[in-house]
Amino acid sequence: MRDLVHDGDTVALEGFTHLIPHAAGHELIRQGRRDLTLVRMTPDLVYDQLIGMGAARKLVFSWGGNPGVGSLHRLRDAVEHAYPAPLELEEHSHAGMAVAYAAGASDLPFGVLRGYRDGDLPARTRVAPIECPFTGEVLAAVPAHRPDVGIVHAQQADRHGNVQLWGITGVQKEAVLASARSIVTVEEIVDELEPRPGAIVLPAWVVDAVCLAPGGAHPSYAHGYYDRDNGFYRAWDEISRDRDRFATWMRRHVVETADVVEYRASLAEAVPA
Amino acid sequence: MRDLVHDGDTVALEGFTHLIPHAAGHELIRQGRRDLTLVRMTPDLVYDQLIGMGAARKLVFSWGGNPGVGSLHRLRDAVEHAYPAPLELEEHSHAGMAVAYAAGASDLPFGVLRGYRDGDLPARTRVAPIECPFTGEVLAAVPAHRPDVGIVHAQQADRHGNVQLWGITGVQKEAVLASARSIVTVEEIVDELEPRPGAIVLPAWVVDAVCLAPGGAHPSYAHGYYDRDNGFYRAWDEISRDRDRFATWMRRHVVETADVVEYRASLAEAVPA
Amino acid sequence: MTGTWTADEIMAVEAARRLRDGMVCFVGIGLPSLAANLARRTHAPGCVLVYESGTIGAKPRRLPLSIGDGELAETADAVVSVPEMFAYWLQAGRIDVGFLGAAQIDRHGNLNSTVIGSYDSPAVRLPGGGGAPEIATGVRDVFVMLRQTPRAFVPSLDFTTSLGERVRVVVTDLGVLEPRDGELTLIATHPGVTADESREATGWDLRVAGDLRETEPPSGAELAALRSLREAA
Amino acid sequence: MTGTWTADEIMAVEAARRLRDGMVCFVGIGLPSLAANLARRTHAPGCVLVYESGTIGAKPRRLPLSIGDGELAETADAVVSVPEMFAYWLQAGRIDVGFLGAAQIDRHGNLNSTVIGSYDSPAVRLPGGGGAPEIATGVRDVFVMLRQTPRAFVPSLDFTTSLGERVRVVVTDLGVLEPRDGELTLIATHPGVTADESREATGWDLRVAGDLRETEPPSGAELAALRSLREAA
Repeated sequence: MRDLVHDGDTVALEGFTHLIPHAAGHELIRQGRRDLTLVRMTPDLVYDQLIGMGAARKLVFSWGGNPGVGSLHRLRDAVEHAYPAPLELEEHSHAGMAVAYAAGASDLPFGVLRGYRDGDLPARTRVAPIECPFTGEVLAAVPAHRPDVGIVHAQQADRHGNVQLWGITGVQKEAVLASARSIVTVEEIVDELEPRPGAIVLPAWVVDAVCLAPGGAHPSYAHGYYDRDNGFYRAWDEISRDRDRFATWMRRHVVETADVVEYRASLAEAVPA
Repeated sequence: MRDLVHDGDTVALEGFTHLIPHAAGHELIRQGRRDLTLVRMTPDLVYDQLIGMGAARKLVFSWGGNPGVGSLHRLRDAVEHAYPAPLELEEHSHAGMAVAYAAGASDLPFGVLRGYRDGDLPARTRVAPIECPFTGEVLAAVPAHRPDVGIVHAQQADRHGNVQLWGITGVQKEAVLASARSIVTVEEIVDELEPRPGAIVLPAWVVDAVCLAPGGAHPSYAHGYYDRDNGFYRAWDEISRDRDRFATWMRRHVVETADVVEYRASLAEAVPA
Repeated sequence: MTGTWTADEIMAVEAARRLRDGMVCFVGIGLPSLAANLARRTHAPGCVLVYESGTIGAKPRRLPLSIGDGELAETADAVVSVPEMFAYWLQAGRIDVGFLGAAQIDRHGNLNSTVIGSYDSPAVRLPGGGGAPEIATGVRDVFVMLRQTPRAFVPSLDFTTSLGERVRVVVTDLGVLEPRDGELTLIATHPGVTADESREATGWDLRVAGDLRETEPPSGAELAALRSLREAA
Repeated sequence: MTGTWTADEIMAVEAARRLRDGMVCFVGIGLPSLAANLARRTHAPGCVLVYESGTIGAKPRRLPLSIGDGELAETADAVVSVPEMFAYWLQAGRIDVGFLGAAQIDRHGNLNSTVIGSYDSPAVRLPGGGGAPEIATGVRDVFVMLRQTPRAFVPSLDFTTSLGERVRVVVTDLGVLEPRDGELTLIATHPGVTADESREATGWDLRVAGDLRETEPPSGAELAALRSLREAA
């Protein structure tokens, strides 16, 4: 990961509610990455942490809350008070983000949707009217997402580096294929991938690095491996609300842990305290 | 099917090399449909038969051969000699057809691809240049396919009418979703669909009719049910080469059979003869 | 068990009653999910639940806690990618009803879920539009669920995130509003709530329908189904 | 077994030799599929076969008879829809080599697979472009496999179906042509074939490379692998 992600890069960590690549986000924090442009439909806790640690210069997103709980306080602090640093926003709708990723995966410079109509969002995002040459209907064009690095978490890779993920697969295939480089963290490495209903497979030759990171989606979930840690999402509201408490938590559980195994162990220790 | 397909309709029978809806094509012939606009990436034997029987006014397609064998003689006879009737052509590339179906499934009036560049095809098809509003790159816009009726063959439906097909699934989902009405013929009706790797599922509420037609893809194949009848594809070259022999064959095996069961039985009888 | 219920409960019941069997609903988490699942367990068992995470025809046995709950994928008729969900299903007009919430609503049903204050220097940065802008224009009917306060029901939005043109009903903790002649109008109050209380909770001069009625109280069956759903979660 | 081989065999062998381990190849049925599968069984076991039917990384145990053979789906790393294949995989530039055939080729490698004669009133209606137009401009290198006759190697195409700008090699039954200074040039003849024979089989005044060489005869191992592939089919 150190070789593939550089300061200043545009990075997309995807996983729509499921398989959120938290372990990869933590590793970016441990490596002290700076000035990142972070792309993600739903920033979730993973970007709240990166933003709160000052790793981001810009956020490209469509819904920035703590699902089912409320605000992302570090994101809000950055936007409302420029703390710890100003954060530029490029804001989309989900539909616009999805089309932009699909255009990137297709190596098209733009994608088309019927959306961004009126309202105040079009003036605040990158969108342009485009006319159908056959019917004259005016639709919205959005520029393709082409991140420098796409990062996703998957259940399995095989020894050749082919990757399989299943359950809710969101926009992960598009995020990987739209990016110049890609990294996949996985729950386990198996001898052979057994085809699964609803799975997507990313062949080894479109993935630059596969890293073993069991539990690497926590507090998100990995279908067939472990459930979403709903308690952690609720607890994050309190942890992240206060700047110092956030900093202390991040130091103890992320900065001062070496990897996902130590991170998980540090959380287990913290619970009884 | 009699209620859903009318003379003059635009009809798409899809199935890319696999699950070609032959039984449905035969039923259109038995019902004496006329003036159809037939849409299909690879016309294959199913459209050779419809064209040879005079059911079609126009063909929208991208590759019109007998795969691995050679020509579609009834298609050629219609184009080269207007027999049994003139056939208007709207010719695309595979990529253009795929984008047009996807645009139709998305209810967009057009789709965009990097294609149809130079050469003589752009002058012969429905394509228009479209400029990226962000980069200035000129790409190709193709009008969406919006057939009146989309027809596919699938392995299974459940008792609620939910449909599952697996193996090579081609452009079938798009063909159904792009069409105003849809018909699915299936190998079998089961109590419950068991999720399969690589399957697509069409919920009952996007399908207008499900018809049981075991063997309904013959001479194409149904993954998990029966193999492609390669011998039939080779034999078709001879059967279809001659107008009278074709007419005799169609009468015996299609017009004078009531359904797919009788069709299959008539073929079995013919083999020893 | 009748006679006493929470604001959430009557909102969920009133929204659920508007769903018909066989309707296809684009459902967000929280109250909309509660309402839609309640409808499936009472009068509309064939109501089709679509979540933006890609699950079509989900039949959750317990109330999901996120729109990407594994339970949704396991019980769905189909799970599709997010790009496919927005293009082939929402944009293509296959969804009958979409539920939306927001921080602010105006008299035309336009919604703000983006910022309180100015966009560049907001007092409160809200989560943003998510699926709402295209849900608001892509489904046939928009149902809004929102607690009624003068801070939420405002004369002028700080930011227009989604358009109100397809809003057919706004179910609040105080009553039910529907558009009449292009303006949201109070058409029902919940039991025990007066029209004046509803007007006081609204930041604009709220129109009241001449045929104002009282919401039918949640039935015992409705409340029982609702509570068993929440307990299972 | 060396010393005698068919035109198809030497064409498949010569094409296969140009594939390197790990290359991603867009393969059509017939000779291209034979060549690519031969490469996988000889010097390039890691060659990735992509068929336009949607199968990525197919490892067929017998030679498929159609591009949609069930064997391809069963042995593939991934099976994707046809729209995805053309958008995310071909158009996105993920394919190294694409094989094309045609009815006619000109000196610039432009191909005709649409009609002989005029489009509106053709002498022979050919199958049409299929995937070829976008393969020709979407892959890095186009390999053409085509029997060399004056009817096929023409000064002027009746119809330009696909562009020749990325054609890197044309393997025929008589020899091998590569573009030199923008024109296809004979760079090798197969054993027993003279440059004059190749020129006579060409409808334009064929350039012959100064360093014209003779194709290395198919080895025993190549022929054995090729024949066992065909026998298994």
